[in-house]
Amino acid sequence: MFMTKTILKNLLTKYATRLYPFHKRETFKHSKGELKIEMDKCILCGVCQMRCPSQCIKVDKQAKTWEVDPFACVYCGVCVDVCPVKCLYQESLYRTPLAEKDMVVHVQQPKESAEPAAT
Amino acid sequence: MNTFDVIAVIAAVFLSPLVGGLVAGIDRKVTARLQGRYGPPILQPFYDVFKLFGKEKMVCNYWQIFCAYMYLAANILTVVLLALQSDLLLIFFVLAVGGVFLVIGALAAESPYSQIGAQRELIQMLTYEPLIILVFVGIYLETGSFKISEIVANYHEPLLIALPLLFVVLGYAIVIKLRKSPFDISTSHHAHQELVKGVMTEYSGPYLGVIEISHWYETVFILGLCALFWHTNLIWMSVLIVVTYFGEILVDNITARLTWRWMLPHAWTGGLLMSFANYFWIYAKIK
Amino acid sequence: MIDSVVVITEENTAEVRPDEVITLSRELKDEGFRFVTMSSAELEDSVCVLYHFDKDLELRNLRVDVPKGSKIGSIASVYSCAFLVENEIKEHFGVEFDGIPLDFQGMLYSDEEVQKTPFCNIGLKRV
Amino acid sequence: MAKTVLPFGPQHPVLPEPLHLTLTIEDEIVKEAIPKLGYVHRGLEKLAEIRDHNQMIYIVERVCGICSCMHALCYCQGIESLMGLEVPSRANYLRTIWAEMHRIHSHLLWLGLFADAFGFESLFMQFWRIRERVMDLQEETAGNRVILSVNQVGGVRRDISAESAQWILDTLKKVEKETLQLKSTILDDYTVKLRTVGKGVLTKEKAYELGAAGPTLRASGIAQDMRQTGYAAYSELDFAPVVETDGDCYARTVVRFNEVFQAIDLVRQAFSKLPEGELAVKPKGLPTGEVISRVEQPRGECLYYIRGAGKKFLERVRIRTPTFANIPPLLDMLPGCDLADVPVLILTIDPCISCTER
Repeated sequence: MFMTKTILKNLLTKYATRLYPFHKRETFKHSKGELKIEMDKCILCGVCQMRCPSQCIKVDKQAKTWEVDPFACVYCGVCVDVCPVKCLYQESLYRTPLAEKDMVVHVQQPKESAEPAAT
Repeated sequence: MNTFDVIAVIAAVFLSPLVGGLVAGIDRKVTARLQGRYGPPILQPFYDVFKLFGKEKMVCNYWQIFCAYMYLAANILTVVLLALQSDLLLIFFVLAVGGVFLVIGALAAESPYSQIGAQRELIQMLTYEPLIILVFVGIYLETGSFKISEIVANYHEPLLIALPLLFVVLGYAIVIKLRKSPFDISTSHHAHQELVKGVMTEYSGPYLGVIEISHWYETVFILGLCALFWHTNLIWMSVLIVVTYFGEILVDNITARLTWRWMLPHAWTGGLLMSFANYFWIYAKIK
Repeated sequence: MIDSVVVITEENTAEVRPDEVITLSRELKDEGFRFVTMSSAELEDSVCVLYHFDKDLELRNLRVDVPKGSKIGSIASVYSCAFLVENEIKEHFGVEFDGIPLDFQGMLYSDEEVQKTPFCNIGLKRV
Repeated sequence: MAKTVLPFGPQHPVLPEPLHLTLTIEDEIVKEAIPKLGYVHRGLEKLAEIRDHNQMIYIVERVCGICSCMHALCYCQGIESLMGLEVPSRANYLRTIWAEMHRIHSHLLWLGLFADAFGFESLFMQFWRIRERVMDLQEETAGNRVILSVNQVGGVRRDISAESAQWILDTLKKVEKETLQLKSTILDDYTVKLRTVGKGVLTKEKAYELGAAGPTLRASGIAQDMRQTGYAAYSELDFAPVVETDGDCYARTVVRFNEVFQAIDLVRQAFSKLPEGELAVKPKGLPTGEVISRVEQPRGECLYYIRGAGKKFLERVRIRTPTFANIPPLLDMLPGCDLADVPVLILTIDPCISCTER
């Protein structure tokens, strides 16, 4: 009986749900979303790989690659916190769904030889 | 059989599933809006049934399928008889037969969910059928006939004015028949109860589609019964139907599910008291 | 001392022999203690089983060292709710409990094809 | 009707969690209920052998989706005590705030699921709609909606700014108002009361003896709440456990419903007393020794037994979640109840089977 007021109010006001793919909400500024890297800043130290609780990051010093398995990532953001050069960041958007699993591989371009001399 | 009857039969057979499906769609939409959701498209019940017909046929028992078709046939027949303005008692009999076939179909499968669902469905039938009979008797007492055609021809006042309490009793029976909360005991619309989907648990694919279409006929029949209470004016008839159905949806959304242990005594006492009060009023008026 | 973090010391934990557990837990129950749960850890050649009881938020423990693969009496006759955690320890560590009312035969969580007790590294075969 | 065996779960539409019960029923009255667990057993405790004690924080958070923050809090407390760390006061307050927000959303979730258990769909939607506001608060302040990952050994990882604090307080005011509007429906409605009053009665003695925890225990008249021990910042906040005496489903609903307001009040108090200062201290050394850490989760008392041997990897982490303690009382309540009440009774202990099995 007591619910009548609430549901009639619902009927007369706009629905609370969102028609998702057509209408997306704004994300929060501090949301922990997809993990990204600025590869040219990375020093390939491997701390992120060591600290990641789900072991989804692989850093290869020889091949100069930084690899993340986005499907294993749990969005905890520890790697972002511990990165000594702050090259990792999390976007506020979640990764979009995919039909197949894949790895995200970043290869570091060899630094220009002039750079060390300039700094 | 005259031309009018032929048209009525054709309309009853082919139009009522469309109307019933549409009502189901509107029901879902309105329910969604009452709950603050956007809700599915109005044509969603049709999409659902088309999809069901496209699915693999899973037969666990041939009795079950026979019963599904019999249930459909009985429901079509009730609507046809209503359209032909036939005898109320005959309609009631066919309605009961349809109900029994739904129960037998559920009992044919060995799953405990459908077995217990069938027993609960029997109890529900036991609850709403006396109520419907009481309503029909009231109509007879007021109009002097069980035949709809005679009632329409000889009685020129809305029945609602003479039988307001019996209309409430009918509303009670309809909640049980439509399996809406608080009486979604033997089966419920979204299978969110302890018996999963009760009597319908073991139906799947096209056969579930058949049951679903039977429900559409059932809805039309129920609305037809309501329409009988204001047969004099088409506009007021529609208003009555809309208000009644909205009332049912409202009740669906403001109550918790009750148990049959509560439903049986309460529906009977309430129904009997109101019916007899109404009978008494009819007699007082005649004298 | 009432604290939510309790470091296990001699004050709050009594070292007892396997055969004393039932009598001691009955004594605790008579004092009005409530059974919280049991914990266990693998040691060198035994499994340490800790019984936790509490009364008005104060924690009291019993520690029992059960040699690997051996039996211990179930306290389910004293605290009936202990059956669940005893089943768990039986499954994970291979400690046998005598007289659990509802014995899952080491299959509370896992299925029949699991042959080893997962937490006990000597890998006891299931009976 | 003769005896029927009804397999209830693990996949059943009214069950939010995969618990299996073999119910023997006669005339729709339950005669016997035998549980079977293990459908979501993940062996998270075993992971302590291959993940170091810092990584374990994020693993224990995933024991349960709904009380993740408290799991991490409980675990961190234990490790901090083994390492002898003093957590900064601000961190303690922030932990309390997040924990209480968790309690609000968990109880709102439960109230919704409970409404669904007795077939009150519109009420379910309404509670979940309110809950969404709290989820937003968590997403904005911690970054994730449920698994917050804010705790770390020695403190917290994120701060709540003054603006955010104001926004939280404003939103909680709305949550309070909207929840209060539903009070008459969940507590006074005739049909709801028919389904809850006098169902699944757990007497005071039974509840104590069977080791019930949390609201299930408090609804039976025992004022036991881990927050009384004053972990995190609770010792500095004004608080008394919510207790009911009837021990039936209705009493448990009342306890949880009132705890929503209690939690809102605690968040307010915590914000009004929130001190300035460091967020975390740097952990030194490695955990050595054995410790038992307990916190009050929405579902009740959660116990961690942590055993460290001065190595990076812990020797043993044992988690006893509140639902584990509440299963024996549930099994005690079930025999003799109506089949229609089975979902109501199962929901009434607020089951979290993935917690239970870890």
